[in-house]
Amino acid sequence: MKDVDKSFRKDTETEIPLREELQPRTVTAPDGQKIEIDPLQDYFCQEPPKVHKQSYLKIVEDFYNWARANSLWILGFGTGCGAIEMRPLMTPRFDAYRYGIQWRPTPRQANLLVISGYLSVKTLKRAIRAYEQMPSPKYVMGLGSCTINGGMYWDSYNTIKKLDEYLPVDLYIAGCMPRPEALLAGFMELKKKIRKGEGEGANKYAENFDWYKANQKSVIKDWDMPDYNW
Amino acid sequence: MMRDLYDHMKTRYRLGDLTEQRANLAFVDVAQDELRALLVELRDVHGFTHLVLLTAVDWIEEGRFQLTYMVNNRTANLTLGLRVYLDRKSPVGNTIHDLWPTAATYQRELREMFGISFPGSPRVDEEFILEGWTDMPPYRRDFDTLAYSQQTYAERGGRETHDPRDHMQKKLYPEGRP
Amino acid sequence: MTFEWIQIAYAALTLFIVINYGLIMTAVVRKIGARVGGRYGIPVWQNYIDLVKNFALRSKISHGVMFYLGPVFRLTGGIGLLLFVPTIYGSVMFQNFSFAGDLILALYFIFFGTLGMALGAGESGHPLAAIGVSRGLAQVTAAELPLALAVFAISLQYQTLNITEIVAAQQGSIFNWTLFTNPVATVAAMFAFVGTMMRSPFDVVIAPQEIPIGPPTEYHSAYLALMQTNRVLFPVAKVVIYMNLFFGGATNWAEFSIKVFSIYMVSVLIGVVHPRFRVEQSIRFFLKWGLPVGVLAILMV
Amino acid sequence: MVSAIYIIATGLGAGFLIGLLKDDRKGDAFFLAVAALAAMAWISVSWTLALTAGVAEPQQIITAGVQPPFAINLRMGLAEAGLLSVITLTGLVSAFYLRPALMQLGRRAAAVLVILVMALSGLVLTRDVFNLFVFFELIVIATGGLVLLSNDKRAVAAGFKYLVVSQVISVLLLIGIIFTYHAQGSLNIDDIPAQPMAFTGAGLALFLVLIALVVELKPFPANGWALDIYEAAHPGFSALFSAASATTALYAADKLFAVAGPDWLPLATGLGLISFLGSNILALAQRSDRRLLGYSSVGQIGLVLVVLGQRDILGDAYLYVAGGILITHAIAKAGLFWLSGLVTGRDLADWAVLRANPVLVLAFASFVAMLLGLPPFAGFYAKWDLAHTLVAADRLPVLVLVLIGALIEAGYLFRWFGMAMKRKSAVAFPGFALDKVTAVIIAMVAGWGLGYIWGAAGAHPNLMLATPLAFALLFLVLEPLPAWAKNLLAIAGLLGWVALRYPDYDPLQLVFALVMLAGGAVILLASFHVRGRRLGFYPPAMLMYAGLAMLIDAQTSFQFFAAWEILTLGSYFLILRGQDSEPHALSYILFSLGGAFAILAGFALAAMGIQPFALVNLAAIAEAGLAIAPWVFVLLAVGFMTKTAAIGLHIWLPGAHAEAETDVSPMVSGILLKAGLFGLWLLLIYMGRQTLWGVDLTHVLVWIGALSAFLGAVLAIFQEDAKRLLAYSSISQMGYALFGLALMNHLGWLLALMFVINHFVYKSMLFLAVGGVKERTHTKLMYKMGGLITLMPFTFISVLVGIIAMSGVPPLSGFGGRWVFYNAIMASDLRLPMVLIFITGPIGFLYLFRLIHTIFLGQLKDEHRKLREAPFWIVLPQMLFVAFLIAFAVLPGMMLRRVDAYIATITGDQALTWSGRVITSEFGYWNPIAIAAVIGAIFVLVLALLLAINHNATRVKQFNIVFSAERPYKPQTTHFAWNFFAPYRKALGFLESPVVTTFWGALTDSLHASADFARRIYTGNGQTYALQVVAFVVAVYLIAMGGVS
Repeated sequence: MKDVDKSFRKDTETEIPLREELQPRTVTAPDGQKIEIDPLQDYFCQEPPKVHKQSYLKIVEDFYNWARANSLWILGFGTGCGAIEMRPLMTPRFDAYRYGIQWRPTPRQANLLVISGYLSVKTLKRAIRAYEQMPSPKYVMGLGSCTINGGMYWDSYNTIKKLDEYLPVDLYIAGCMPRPEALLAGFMELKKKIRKGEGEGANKYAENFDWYKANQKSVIKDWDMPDYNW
Repeated sequence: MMRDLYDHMKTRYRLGDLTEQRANLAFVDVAQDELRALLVELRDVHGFTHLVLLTAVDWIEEGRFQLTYMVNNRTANLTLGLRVYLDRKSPVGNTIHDLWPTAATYQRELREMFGISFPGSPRVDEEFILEGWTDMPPYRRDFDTLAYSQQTYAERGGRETHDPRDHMQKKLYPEGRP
Repeated sequence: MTFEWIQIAYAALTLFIVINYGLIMTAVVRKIGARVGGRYGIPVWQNYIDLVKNFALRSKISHGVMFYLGPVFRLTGGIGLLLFVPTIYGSVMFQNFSFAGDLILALYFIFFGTLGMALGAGESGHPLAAIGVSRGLAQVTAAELPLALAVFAISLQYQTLNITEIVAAQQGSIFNWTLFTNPVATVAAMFAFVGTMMRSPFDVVIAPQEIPIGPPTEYHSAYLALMQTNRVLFPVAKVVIYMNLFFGGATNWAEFSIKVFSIYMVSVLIGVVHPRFRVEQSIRFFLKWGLPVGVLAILMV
Repeated sequence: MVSAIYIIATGLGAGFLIGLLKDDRKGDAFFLAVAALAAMAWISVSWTLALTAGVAEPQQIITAGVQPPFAINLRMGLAEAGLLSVITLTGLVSAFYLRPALMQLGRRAAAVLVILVMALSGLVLTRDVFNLFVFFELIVIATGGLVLLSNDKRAVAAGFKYLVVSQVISVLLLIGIIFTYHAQGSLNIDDIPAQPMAFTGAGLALFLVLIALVVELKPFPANGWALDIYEAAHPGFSALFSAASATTALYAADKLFAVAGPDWLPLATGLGLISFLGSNILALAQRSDRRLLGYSSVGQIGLVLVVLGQRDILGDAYLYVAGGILITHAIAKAGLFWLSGLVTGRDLADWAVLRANPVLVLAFASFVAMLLGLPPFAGFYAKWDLAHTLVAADRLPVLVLVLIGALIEAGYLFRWFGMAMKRKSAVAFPGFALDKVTAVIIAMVAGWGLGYIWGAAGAHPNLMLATPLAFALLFLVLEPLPAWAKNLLAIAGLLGWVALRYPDYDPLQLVFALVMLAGGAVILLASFHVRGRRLGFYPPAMLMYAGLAMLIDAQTSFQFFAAWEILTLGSYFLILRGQDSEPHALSYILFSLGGAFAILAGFALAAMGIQPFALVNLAAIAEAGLAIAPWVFVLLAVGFMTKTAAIGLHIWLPGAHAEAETDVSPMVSGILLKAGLFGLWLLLIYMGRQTLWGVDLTHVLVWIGALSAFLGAVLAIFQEDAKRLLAYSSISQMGYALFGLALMNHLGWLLALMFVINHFVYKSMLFLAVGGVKERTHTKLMYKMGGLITLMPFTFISVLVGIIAMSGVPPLSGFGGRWVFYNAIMASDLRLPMVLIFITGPIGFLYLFRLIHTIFLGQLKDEHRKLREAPFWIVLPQMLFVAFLIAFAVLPGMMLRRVDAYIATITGDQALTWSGRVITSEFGYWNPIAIAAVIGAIFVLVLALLLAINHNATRVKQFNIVFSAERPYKPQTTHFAWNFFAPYRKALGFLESPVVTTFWGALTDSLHASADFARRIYTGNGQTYALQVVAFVVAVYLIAMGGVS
């Protein structure tokens, strides 16, 4: 791999101003009084994520984990070209439903975020938002070499190369692209992990929240959302 | 046919030489100040009603950008590329969004990716694909995308690159080519 | 028709049986659908797992009081609907709380859950939830119309609004069922049935992938679990009403399960072979086809 | 007693004396004139008083010491005395009013004024035809002189035209007199024998005399010259011209018609009707105040001419009726002309300056009401008697035409009043001259006094002595008090009245009394939130409540109708107070008056001349199976349905309710609409089923009710304005009530009654809630709000409870209504209208959800972030209503049971059984407590389960929503509210097309168009006017005589 090119220095000086709709402003109430609006404070919950303890009884937690493992609801969010590999999973040939895997249209009802390929910075922002809006416990699967080390986008100016820097990845499935069988194998692996109580990505994210945020903000320059998207 | 058109136009416009790629595809250099008049005439008189694309090439060595306006005559199946050169130091193009509304989108893209400005084009200064981009426009050739990537994105160690040809050769003939 | 405390226990038993029945039945229906499509399909106990999973989620959010109460309204609506109607004809145990009111109570109580759900979805602040509610309400106005007419027709036919008496009048032979004594009213009611079961072609309300899932877009964890419970309970409760009114009721749980399943499958069968209507199309459909049948029904009594 | 001859003598003497004065002694001239007028007035008034009290006898005054016909004789009777009082007093007040003008014009003007009044008096007094002519000429000359004396150039032209036309009339009159003398050999009126209207010499003579006098009354269309005078002359003089001259001329005509015999009366009737209708239609198109007043005068005189034409049937009541209309008109018109002198601009909207002075506003309102014959003024009694007499004598067409004319008159007068109240004044506030204001106030007081006298003199109870009305009028005096004090008194008055009357009511009346009066008191609690004095709110509000109280108490048709008119008038002024409510208040009053006239006609038809007519006698008519019974039914039903805003007659309601003030909307919606229901209720109880052309009219009502319910609901779901939504919903709800009533069975009536109670409660509550929101957000447009639930929790609760109750979802009280409803229609044999009603239920749910969603749920807007809960006094009544609704839901028996039993006494069956907590009908059963308990228990259990699991949920904020992985941009674009039911509009939007509005609009437009067309005959040219008069006379002659011979 080529060494860092010393002759080119990226611009680290310029700051992106806050987007107009998020800038504090003053509006006039119907009765004439002036109201200060700070959109980020007023519109969004600012609470950081919590680390959720497990149940006091191990047997209860094991039962829960069994249920979680057998009821994986995927967020229907195709981030890259790998999304095309998920469609066959619904067909008679692969039929992922028999493993308790279903697709949900909203992050609130999903537990598993499949990052299906390369993530441009712009998509990363949406992926973070979607991930944070999912209720915990939640799991992330990285699909394909792009999420592992950048793959064929290793030298792209706007594609991240190492997903676990930004989101707590439970499982990678290698390949470019991995076939549906590989995905099924990955789901099986993930189920095992969850049943063993190792699917604690959400807690990991909450524990290392600052680190994740720093990484995210280092690539997403126009951070136009609260630190945690409830 | 294309030649006839060229000869006809040549009498009134300062055109460069005609580069004929195929019988129905040709390129010609155009002076920037005559571009608009030429496009209007091509569209309204000669039937080139469709703007196929508007794109740019960074001729860094020559210190200029080349804008290519590709227009198409559907009935005659002719495509003509008009090349306009802009100074690379202060690249300002003429907006043609009023001739073809789609041009506005092309111009927005060029503004973002090459830093070529098109005064008067709608929403041209708003971000197009990139969000919060502060660096040099990334399609310029002096923008080093690898260096930028290395300076910006975390990497995972242990990555190897193989030239497919060498790799397969090694794999198939470990002892060297028979 | 007087209240005794033991009825609470009996009602709880009814509820327990019906919820389990509903959980399994809906899974079986999905499984049948999968088999028809050549798939293996979900396990029949999948609904239980999903329910446990949703109750076991750790982080929850709330958009406000009405958001919180929405699923409560919804499930109360489902349970209430079930319990205000006698489940098994001739059984003292499974008369539930039908002493509180007659058919009219059941018909109007259907809206209780709808209203609560709509309010909860409204407070979530999600525009797509509001669009879903708007679609749902708009569609249900037209869809419920044939039912109202059919109910009116058969209560005129039997000269009563008392569900037990209506069922009693249908006993004896299969040809005493309203289905045979008043087929027009039954057809009219089935229009409404198909229209309100949230299945194709009348499922534009929750149209996934378009307005994600409509009203419940923001719901998750235990909220969603309550709504899932209602989702298996409510259709059964509704089918029970149709069964009692048009299909001779049920005298035991075996008959109950067969009839409920069969009636439920009507909407499923229609659903799998039809594409989705837009709201204005379904309104026009009900006014053009459902309404005349309903009018015919009340004119023929 | 001073002899009446001295009136004339004084006038003449003063006239000469003034003439003798020097030119520069203007003050003395004025003083002399005033003194003379005062003396004349004193004589007239003393005669009037004496004759009324019975201490004096009517007097025949013989001049020249010889018996007639060789001498001129005068007569002083009650009629003469009354008219003379009006004339002389108007003259006196006008003299003061004209003081600046008179001072400027000099002694001649003063002399002419005195002479004019003298001549007018003479015309009233004289019993001699030629003498009549002499006085008439004197009047013409004096009038011409007074008009010409003005500085206004147009006045000069107008005076000239007047003289030209007057000469034509004089010639006609003179020829007539000559012929008469030739035929009779006597000029004494009393010697002229009754003449058949025939083509004979005597007939022609009489015709000429009569027609000359009629033309002098400026009948439409031969009256262009008179209008120019009204428009151009000094208002003080116009007042005299309108009030005194017209009155006198009319009396002169009356004298001759009296002797001409009954044959001639149809002539008067016909000409009067044409005049009344024609000039009222023309007045519609007027933009100039004085010209409008002129047309109105002509119209009113036409009306009296109609009355004159009925003297054969009016008999003893003739004086009462004609006098009532005539004198009221004289006072009101004089007052209005005097008012017009206070207003500098001549456009109708310029009267907005009057708003600077509340007393003048009151005066204006009083004059308008007087002109239209609204209670408690004298014209009301007169119109009532007139209507009854007309119907009794089978002259229904005359009544219909009179009522149509009156409605048109109401149209322009109330439009004018509305402009004065709501428009911005284009002219600067001039400041009011005290003497002019005094003149106006004198006229107003006289009008009120006359109303009292007429009330006392007639056969009917005196309205001004009715306690509720007196109580309402008390608030006129109390206006200077602060609002809270008046409010306290108002509430105490309402509650006190209910407490006082409570023992005498039957359950039905009790329910209505509780809803209208006690309920009104609860709504008035909301009025405590208004600071200051709140001028002009309490008198109309209390007027409305007074009308309602009297309505409930009414035993006779007169009491009922009077109450009806009073509440209509009060509510009109109340509605007019709202912002942007001018056109809506106008359409409200027009529809209401139209309805009221239908009721009047209905009652008159029912009474058949028998007075007083007890309401219970309606039942006798129905039982007797008279042919008129269905017509009575139709007229009354239409009248009542204008108040309940049944579809077709509903277009006034949305605007009127939506634009009214916060605490007025619930009054007019929750309470006022019930007046119509009350009327319908009485109608159906008394008259039962009626059949017209083989159609059962109650079935028609059922259909109208169903259509109203359906269309009202459909229109409601498309509204963006919250109050309009509620207003359309009222149409729908009233449709339900009408439907229930018209089912004509026990349960149907019970249903209607539940609607009366429920609709009052939840509609008042919702209107107050929405009003409270509007107080804070300053908008009624729902899409501009959103997310207010946390900021206005109490308001939210009341809306929530309101919509649950209204949509009929158990366990709240609305369900009871629906249950009774189903049972009611099962008991009925009507099937098809149910279809409409069935579809209406869920549609109602649609607009209600929209109301709560778009205001309280969804996204909070930036400018509303610091909103506070609605004012305490607006929230308080809502909370009372909430408590009531919940209590009523659980214990519906507390009121219904008694009413149920009462209805059973009417229908004679027992539809419901009340055993313990269960209510059983023939078909089903219902146990409200069990329902509430079961639902409550399940709800609590489920909630407990959810709380156990989700008690630790993180409370997030408004933008924490999943937004397809995006972030909302701003609340406005994230709140789904505008055009909320777009799919519905696509499917059923055609129902929204404004067919009814277009129909009424076209009707109004065609009236206006005909007015514009007719106006072309008034060219402003003197010759044309003279020709018109001649043509008019010839035409009348040909038509009248040609028809006979």
